[in-house]
Amino acid sequence: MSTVERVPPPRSYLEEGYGLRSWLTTHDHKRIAILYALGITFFFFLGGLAAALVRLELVTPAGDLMSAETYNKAFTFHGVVMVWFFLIPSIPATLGNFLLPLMIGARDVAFPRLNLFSWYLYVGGGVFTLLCLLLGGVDTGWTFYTPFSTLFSTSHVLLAVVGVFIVGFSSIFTGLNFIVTIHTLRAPGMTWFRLPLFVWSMYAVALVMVLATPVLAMTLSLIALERLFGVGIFDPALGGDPVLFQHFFWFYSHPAVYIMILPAMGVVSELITAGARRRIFGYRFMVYAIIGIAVVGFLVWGHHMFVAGQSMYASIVFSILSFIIAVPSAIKVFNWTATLYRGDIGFDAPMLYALGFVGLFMLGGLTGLFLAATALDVNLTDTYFVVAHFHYIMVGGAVMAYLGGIHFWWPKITGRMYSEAWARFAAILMFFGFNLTFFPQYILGYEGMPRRYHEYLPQFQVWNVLSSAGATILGAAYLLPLFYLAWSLRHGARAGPNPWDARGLEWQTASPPPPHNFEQTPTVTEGPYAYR
Amino acid sequence: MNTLPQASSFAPDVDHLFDALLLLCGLVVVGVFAAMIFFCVRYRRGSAAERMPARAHLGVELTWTLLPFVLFMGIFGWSVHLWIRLRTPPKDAQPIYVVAKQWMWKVQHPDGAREIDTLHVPVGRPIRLVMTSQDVIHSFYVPAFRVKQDVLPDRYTELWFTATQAGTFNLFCAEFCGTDHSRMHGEVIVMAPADYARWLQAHAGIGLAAQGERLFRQFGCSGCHDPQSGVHAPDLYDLYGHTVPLSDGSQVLADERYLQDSILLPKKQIAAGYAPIMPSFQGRIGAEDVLALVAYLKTRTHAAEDTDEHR
Amino acid sequence: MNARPARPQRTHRSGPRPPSLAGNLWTLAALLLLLVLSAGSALLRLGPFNEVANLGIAAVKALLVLTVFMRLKTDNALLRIVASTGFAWLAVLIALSLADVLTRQPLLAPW
Amino acid sequence: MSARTHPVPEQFDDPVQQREAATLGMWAFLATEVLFFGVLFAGYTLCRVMFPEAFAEGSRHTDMLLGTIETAVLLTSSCAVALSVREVQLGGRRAATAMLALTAALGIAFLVMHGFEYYAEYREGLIPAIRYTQQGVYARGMEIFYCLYYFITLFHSLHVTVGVLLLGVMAWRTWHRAFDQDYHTPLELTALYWHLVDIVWIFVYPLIYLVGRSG
Repeated sequence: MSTVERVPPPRSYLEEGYGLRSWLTTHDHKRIAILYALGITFFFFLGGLAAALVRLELVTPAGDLMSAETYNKAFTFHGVVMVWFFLIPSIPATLGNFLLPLMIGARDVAFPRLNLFSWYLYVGGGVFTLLCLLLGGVDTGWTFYTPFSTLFSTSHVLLAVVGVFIVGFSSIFTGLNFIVTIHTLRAPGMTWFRLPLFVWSMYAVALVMVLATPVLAMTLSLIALERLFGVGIFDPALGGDPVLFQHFFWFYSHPAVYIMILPAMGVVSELITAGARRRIFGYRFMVYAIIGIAVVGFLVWGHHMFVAGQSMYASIVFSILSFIIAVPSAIKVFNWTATLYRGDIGFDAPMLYALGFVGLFMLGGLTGLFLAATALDVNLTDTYFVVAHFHYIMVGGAVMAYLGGIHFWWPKITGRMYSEAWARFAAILMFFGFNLTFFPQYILGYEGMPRRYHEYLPQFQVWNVLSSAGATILGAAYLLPLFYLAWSLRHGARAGPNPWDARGLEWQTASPPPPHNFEQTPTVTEGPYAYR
Repeated sequence: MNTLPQASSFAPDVDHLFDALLLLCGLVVVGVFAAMIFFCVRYRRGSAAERMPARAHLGVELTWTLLPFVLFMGIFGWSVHLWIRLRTPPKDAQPIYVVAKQWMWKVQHPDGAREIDTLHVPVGRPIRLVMTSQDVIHSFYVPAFRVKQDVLPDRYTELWFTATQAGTFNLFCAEFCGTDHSRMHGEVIVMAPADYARWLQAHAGIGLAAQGERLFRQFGCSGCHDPQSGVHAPDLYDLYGHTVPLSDGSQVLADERYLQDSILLPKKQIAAGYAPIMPSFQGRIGAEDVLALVAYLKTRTHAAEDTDEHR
Repeated sequence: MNARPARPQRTHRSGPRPPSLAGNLWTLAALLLLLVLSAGSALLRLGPFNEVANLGIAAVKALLVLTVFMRLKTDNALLRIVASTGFAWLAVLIALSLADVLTRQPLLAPW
Repeated sequence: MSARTHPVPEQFDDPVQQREAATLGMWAFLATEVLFFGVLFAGYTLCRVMFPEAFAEGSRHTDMLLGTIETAVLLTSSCAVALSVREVQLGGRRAATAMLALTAALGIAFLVMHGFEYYAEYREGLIPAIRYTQQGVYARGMEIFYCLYYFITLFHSLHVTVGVLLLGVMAWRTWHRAFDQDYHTPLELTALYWHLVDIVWIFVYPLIYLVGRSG
């Protein structure tokens, strides 16, 4: 990461200091974003490795690669790591941290020290999770359902729970920081309806993080206490209710899905407008949709529990709310499509990622309707249909958007351009690899293959083999950016301040930006996306 | 693409809803993809297409907000209609008792037949499964019937269906329940009513009540509750269906719940004139055994012995 | 360091004006009175109204602390929104999970 | 560092913006605290719906007199900390320090009284998993009540402890002239935190101590 030979007028944030110490004690939101990016990349590939093991095991119906116990630990580890150590912090903690102050014309986030502390919490939580893995892992599934997790599992549930508990605080503090930053540090003229949609999505996400994460943290503490003392409110032997745990867990974990997908929607709005050189279609509706999703997202958690012993009437309420939340999601897809109309569309890598996102998100979102319909959910829940559905949203959606965003802002972050040809190739490969991996799982689920199965009936093998083959391609496609992006750090062409000729405030400063972002605090005079 | 048999009375209805939703979603996907591809080609950078600025239009926005909303509500209504049917067993449904444990399904037919990992049912008769778990949460899932229900510890959940076609269908545990979760599968064997009757006759083990009688001695209940016993404990003969005066002055009808509670939580309701000395059997006695004991106590009445309903 | 403030430097005594001493003390008196009322009403046999009285009094006490001691009455309106959001979300959690528990139909063993 | 020379961190334009950010951040944090405790209260509500009599019975085993005194102590301390902020704003350093010390002392008194309660419950055998000797019909439901009781009160006591430490620091800093009319945000935030601890207890009191007292 040396850009020593260049002598730019302002020193960039990367040149502020080179030693490890200068990084580990930095208060600069941009450096903290890069620290997060390193952690997240590490956990992404670690979680990916677990997924690879799972897919490899599932090539044959018999459980011949590993024992049932190891398999259970592999998918649990995959879930825990991917959800809490990759997906939830991915866009907010890296792109959000880096871009939020830049996009609103601020010098930093409101609480820079708290920001660094959040990163240390993230690392601390990660250490516990790795410790849990090294000592033998945990086999409860990422959902920690009671009473299995409290009274029956003999694996290291406590360590995993502590890891997730700690990382939860990282996300609370990040959210808190974002809310305060957006409220208090906007540049002059940056009114609420001039905020880029990415900033709006960060605001919505921060809201969800701050209001939902404490519920998870407390629920996990209850699990830990129940495991330690053998009594508690989820304990059926006392007449306690394991379904209560599911209520609390999903009160967090359903909104958590929106923590993953809302930032992705924000990123994609930026990418599509820049790629199509057009104003976003229906800006205000997009804003309302973001807020609507964040708020209504809190009211739908019970759709995870239609067959869990929840009352029939409560299920009906949760079902209708789940249908309602599909409306703002639909609005977003239609508006993105309409933004392309009469555009001037270039197909640079970020745009390919964004278009891929829209397609995959739509497939994932629409299959969500099947699961929101109570009568269909009875058959489909806890099968591979659900697995396919949420991977379409979280991997097809969130990861595509994350990578698209990384490519789009790479010149801003590093000051270098990557190889466009490789980047386009990776995006296309990823799209096809993804569909080959997960589309067969819809069919598997419809045919009745339950999830979390180590062994399965021979009739399901064809689709499983296809899925595993797709996973191989997908794995390769995920590894590619690692190489060409790393290569670009040294050998990439230098990027100007605004290589995409984009309109956001972040493009008005140098690439990479100086430590305090702007030479002069900008004054904003018009709305975002001033293309045409 | 449907290779899954439609073996219950719900299956065709669920599939209709599925197909309708699939069609609707398919139309949306095709529409949006077509529009995206069309725009991407026509307005690609450097093409000669017209690019006058297009304004967002409130009417357009409202159309694609309200139209999906109305369609979604339609699907919701349809689904709820079916859902209520799925969740409301008919009064005449035949109950069968299912106990799940790591990692097997234990089935108990009312007349004594017991089986493990298989469930025999007749064609055309509504069956109501009443299920509980001895340890963690399991889920009873028969894809061919389109039914699934979680099975919870210390609580009963129910599930009903009417099988419409003879054959053998897969039964899975759908809720992750520990190491051998994926091996916790079984079969539902649907038989013609006559075959089913023959099967029942061949397998009718000792009835529940008879098991209960054995357990009554095995758990030492008879030590106190026999009339000859030296302990001052209520004689349980002719208890079921009668009112019992309690020590707090109130009265209670000795129904199934009372009997079950008296075994598991003996101090909850103390019969008048007796000391609260009976130990709780909570945790010391399996769910099926409680049922057997209750069934046995129900036979120890004049009425039951007269009509000889029990086995 | 880059360009310092774009806005004119504002100086003022930060924070809302402090409430009067008497206001604080009267609030404390009211809180203690409500506490006595709460304890007293709990000892009366009021049926379901015991619960209503207990929780109602608690809510009034909490509101007093929020508005006077925590100065929501005079401070920024945004803070009132933030404060109520926390409680509103909690209400959602309790209400919707209660919706399940209250409408469950307990099942007995079949025999 | 004297309050007069307190520098504004570089991300802020001026002290007003800094204070706005700090209080907004604190209130957002308090909202998360509400939900932290909220889970326990939600658990309480649902379990109480399932076991109404057992909860009433469990509540009758708590010490209502001590609970009431504890509530009064916390309410008074809340007023004291509010007055200390007021004194700082009016320039009364000595009175402000005294008020803070009083608040911390009341907090400690609360903890001590609660310690006595715990000890009495230990002797009575009311502590699930450690010493629980209750028998009878409601034993199981009461065990759930007491689980919740300990989760809630221990978590609350943890907050009180943190609060007392913070108050001590604030008293020390106030005495050493760290705050004045213009700059006293840390003190204000500590006070907000302490008030929230008080609000939580306001709800704990009827839910734990006052159930089924009339019956």
